[in-house]
Amino acid sequence: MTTPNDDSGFPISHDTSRDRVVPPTGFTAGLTTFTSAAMAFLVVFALALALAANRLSDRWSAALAGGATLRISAPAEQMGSQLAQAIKVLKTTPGIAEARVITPDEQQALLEPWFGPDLPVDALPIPRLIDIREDSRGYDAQGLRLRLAAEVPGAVLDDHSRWQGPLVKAAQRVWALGLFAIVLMAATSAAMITLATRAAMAANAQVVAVLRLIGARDSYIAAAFVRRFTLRALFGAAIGTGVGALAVYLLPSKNDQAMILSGLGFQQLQWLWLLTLPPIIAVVAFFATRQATRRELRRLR
Amino acid sequence: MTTPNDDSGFPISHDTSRDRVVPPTGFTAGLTTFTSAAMAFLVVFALALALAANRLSDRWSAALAGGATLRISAPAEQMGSQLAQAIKVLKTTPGIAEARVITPDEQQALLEPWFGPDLPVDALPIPRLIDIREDSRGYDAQGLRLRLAAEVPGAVLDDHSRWQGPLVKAAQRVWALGLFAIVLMAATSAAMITLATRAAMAANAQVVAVLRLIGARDSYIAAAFVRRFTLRALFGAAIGTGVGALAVYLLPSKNDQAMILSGLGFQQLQWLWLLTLPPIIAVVAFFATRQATRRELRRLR
Amino acid sequence: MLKEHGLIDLENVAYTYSGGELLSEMTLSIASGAFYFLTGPSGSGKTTFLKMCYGALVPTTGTITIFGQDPRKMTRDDIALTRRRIGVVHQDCQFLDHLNVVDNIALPLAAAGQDTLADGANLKELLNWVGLGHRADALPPELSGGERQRAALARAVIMSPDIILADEPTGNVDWEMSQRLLQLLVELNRMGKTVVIASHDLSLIRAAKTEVQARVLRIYNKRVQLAGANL
Amino acid sequence: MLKEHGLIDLENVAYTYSGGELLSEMTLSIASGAFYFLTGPSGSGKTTFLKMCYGALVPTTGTITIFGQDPRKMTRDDIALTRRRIGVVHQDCQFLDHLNVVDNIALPLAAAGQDTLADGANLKELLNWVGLGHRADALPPELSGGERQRAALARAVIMSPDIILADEPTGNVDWEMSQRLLQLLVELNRMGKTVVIASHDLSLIRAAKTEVQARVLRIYNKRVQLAGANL
Ligand SMILES: Nc1ncnc2c1ncn2[C@@H]1O[C@H](COP(=O)(O)OP(=O)(O)OP(=O)(O)O)[C@@H](O)[C@H]1O
Ligand SMILES: Nc1ncnc2c1ncn2[C@@H]1O[C@H](COP(=O)(O)OP(=O)(O)OP(=O)(O)O)[C@@H](O)[C@H]1O
Ligand SMILES: [Mg+2]
Ligand SMILES: [Mg+2]
Repeated sequence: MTTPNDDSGFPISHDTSRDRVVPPTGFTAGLTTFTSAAMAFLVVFALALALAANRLSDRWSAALAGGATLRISAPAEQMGSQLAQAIKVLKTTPGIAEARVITPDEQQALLEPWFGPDLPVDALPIPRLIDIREDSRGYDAQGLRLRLAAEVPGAVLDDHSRWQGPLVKAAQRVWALGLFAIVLMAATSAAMITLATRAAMAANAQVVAVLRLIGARDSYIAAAFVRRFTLRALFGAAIGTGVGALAVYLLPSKNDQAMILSGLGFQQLQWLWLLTLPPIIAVVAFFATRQATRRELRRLR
Repeated sequence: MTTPNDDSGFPISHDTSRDRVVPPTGFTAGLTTFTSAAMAFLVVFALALALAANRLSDRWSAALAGGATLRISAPAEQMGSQLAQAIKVLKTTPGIAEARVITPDEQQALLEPWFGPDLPVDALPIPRLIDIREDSRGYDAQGLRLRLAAEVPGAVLDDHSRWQGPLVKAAQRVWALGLFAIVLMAATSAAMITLATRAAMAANAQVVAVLRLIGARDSYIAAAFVRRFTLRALFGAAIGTGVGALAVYLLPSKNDQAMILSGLGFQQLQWLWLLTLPPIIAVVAFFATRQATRRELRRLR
Repeated sequence: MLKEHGLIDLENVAYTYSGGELLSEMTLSIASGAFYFLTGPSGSGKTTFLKMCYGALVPTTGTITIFGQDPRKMTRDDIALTRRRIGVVHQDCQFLDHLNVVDNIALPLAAAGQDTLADGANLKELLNWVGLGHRADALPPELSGGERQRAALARAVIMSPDIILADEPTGNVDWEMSQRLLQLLVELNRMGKTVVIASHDLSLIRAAKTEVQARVLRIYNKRVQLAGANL
Repeated sequence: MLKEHGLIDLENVAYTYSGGELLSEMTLSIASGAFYFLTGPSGSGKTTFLKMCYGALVPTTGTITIFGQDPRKMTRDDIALTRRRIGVVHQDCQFLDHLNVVDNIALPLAAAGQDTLADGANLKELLNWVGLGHRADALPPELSGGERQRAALARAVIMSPDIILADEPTGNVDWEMSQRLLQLLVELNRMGKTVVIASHDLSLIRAAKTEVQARVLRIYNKRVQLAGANL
């Protein structure tokens, strides 16, 4: 990793002597580094939260997958034909990926919490269920109901998403909030790096004055500051990301029941996303400082 | 609200001429104000998230309240006596607040999704259910099972929390994460305000040198800087809190299905909590700057 | 056009700070190759005059022409390029406090994109001339007042500029050293450089008159006048 | 003890910067009520000597006693209190750039917790003395070099200190003004204040000799010597 005082390796300018004109130390330097680090750290957490929420909403969505149940109540002798008829209807309904009759055994298992294991499902005039999975297009529930009413009189369509949807919505909202927090922090980072640059420029007004006096062009002065600050932001972001990643990794949430919020954390390739953070923050810093430097140079005319 | 350039009203020192020795403007000033504002803004959001999660976990906990169901399968003629016997057992079990036999009508409603509205509950040999609410102490499920096995042979205890618990846990984790984020941001704010102060002190090294030269004591110099920076942090925090509160208020999440995450937002008195944010940040800033100033004064000897 | 006029021409120039008019009706020309002293009481406007000459201030009214160009019509890059032809010694000499004396003196070369090392020999000579050979590695805040002034003079001449504008370059140095610095400027003048020295030190001016054909500009009552032989 | 010795006593004092020994074997005493000039070539250590006198530097070896106290044994608060009895004119005069001239000059009063307004009349008089009456509301960066030096002198004397240490207080002002400033210091000396002026301006020193019984300290070859009547 490039350290902020190390002039090598960052490809903004090959003229490494150039940013020597900006004092290498000082607290505005530390400030930029720290700001980037803190922001990167927080972004890592927001990202972890957002990804966890996204995973959750994905899982729930998949579990429901527009899931629905068709319930058929019919006299025992008609049950077979009605089931077959219903399956036929469902198979020809656009948007339905799969329709499967739930076996008596499965039905027994589903009902067990309510009736205990001894319920004679076969002997009872209880309805049979057909599990429906829709495909990505989704199906027209209203149209299906009308068709069923005509062709399978004993069928009632029960749409799970009616009551499970809010769960997915909630997870999606956490995901959206996470993204919102990330955007917010990126904006905050940019603003802070801008302010830190301007603070540094103001603190280095003498440097600017001296450089102007000896005939340095604005582009020369600006490049020195921009390079220095971009490097600092990159360095800080790398540290913040590293520490954040470590903290997320160490967070004791793995062995928890993974059912609802499967723990903060990144999975496999998601860790690689983190590698993009420092460069992104450095790019933000680059534009923020360039903007700040130009404005400050106009002001310090 | 006190503005950072306004010398009145903040009760750190009555000598208002004192902090005039610190330059009133400059970007380190803006930096402190902005840092406080940004942090207050983020804390408001984290607080909103945490409170929403807390509300959620409260609601779920309450809804479950160690909720459990006792299922009694018995021949129709024994059902009445077994129900009465079970209620008697439950009434004498420590930790159970309420035990209520679910009426056939309710049971019909519960089963409707599975069997449709036409199920003749009364006519079927289906079990009856008793709804159990535990009190704050909680009951000993294992002990209860043993007693029931002895006294009510047809009873099966079904403990909801077994499968609903993780939901509550998830909500609690969001709450904990929110608190963690707040602590993190408070620490970050403190660190940034410290750095901003030190940057300002370094940028104002000449001010310190002049004041030393003319015989100002360290306490005089420090007080000027601390006062100035505390005011700036207070001002920034007030702005950030205000903007954050407005943003939360305007967030379009109210009319949503309130079932899972009842929307970010504060309820009634919780809004008042926000009023404590600016003073808290100002206090943090006060100690951070005092610490920073003392160190910087030692350094600039 | 450059032939007919001087390096820097002022036409009816006036300068007004917020406080009030400081300089007015100045019409004069800094002739190429000449040696000028600029004198006048403290607060009369010597520094202000020099700042106009290197484009740091623009006249409130009237026109100043620097190397044939009007600074009002120049871009900032143009001004930067012009400054490379002007060596300036500021009254409160400013340096980059984190670079050592050599690097500070060589800074104009670096900013112009020229190789510092090629002039290494000259640099050493120059340092010895201003009596800073032994302080080459010191940082500016470690220099004494007079040492700073000498370093500023060295920096002003390193680019071999066409004109040297020095604001009180000997205010903080002893008599002997001031004679030596004067000698350096006189030699540069003999090489064809134009020199303008703002100074209130009449004995320095008198001493210079024995060495070089110096013209004395005097700011008096808001006007700049060419003082006669009598001082 | 204070009776027997001077205001400031040096005993076998040496000072060494990282570069090497600058001053050594200095044993002398600044007598109360006396008027001193401190002279020597640029870079000889005049500023360093004065800095030791007001406790900004402590000797590398030897002992300095300021008002009977050893700065090495003083707390920072003690040093602050001592500074109120010493008026210092820095060579590169430093001000608070955001406060106007009056406020800057009155700053020592504010820092000492004294009421600024009570001395209003004196303040005006003092400003006129140093020729800054018309620049009272200006900010320090708007002052000319000489004006800054005069403002620094005014600030040094406003607390009516026991001793005034002035480092090149006339480096940037014209002859007339330097005579006037000298006059101010001479008058303060007649009121019993001790005055030490570091200057390389021999003509100033000669002029002063006609007004006051001045002693000339000369830094030469790392030592401080009392120069004879011949200068
Ligand atoms: N930025 C400014 N704003 C307002 N007034 C200024 C500004 N700069 C200089 N002045 C005033 O203009 C006058 C001339 O200043 P200048 O620095 O040109 O004088 P000078 O001749 O160089 O004096 P010195 O010999 O003391 O350096 C002074 O009275 C000064 O206070
Ligand atoms: N902080 C420092 N570190 C190292 N060397 C220093 C430091 N301060 C001063 N010096 C050196 O000590 C020597 C004496 O400095 P000093 O400022 O005391 O000289 P001076 O007599 O005041 O000179 P002048 O008349 O030019 O102001 C100089 O050569 C200077 O470079
Ligand atoms: Mg001047
Ligand atoms: Mg000196």
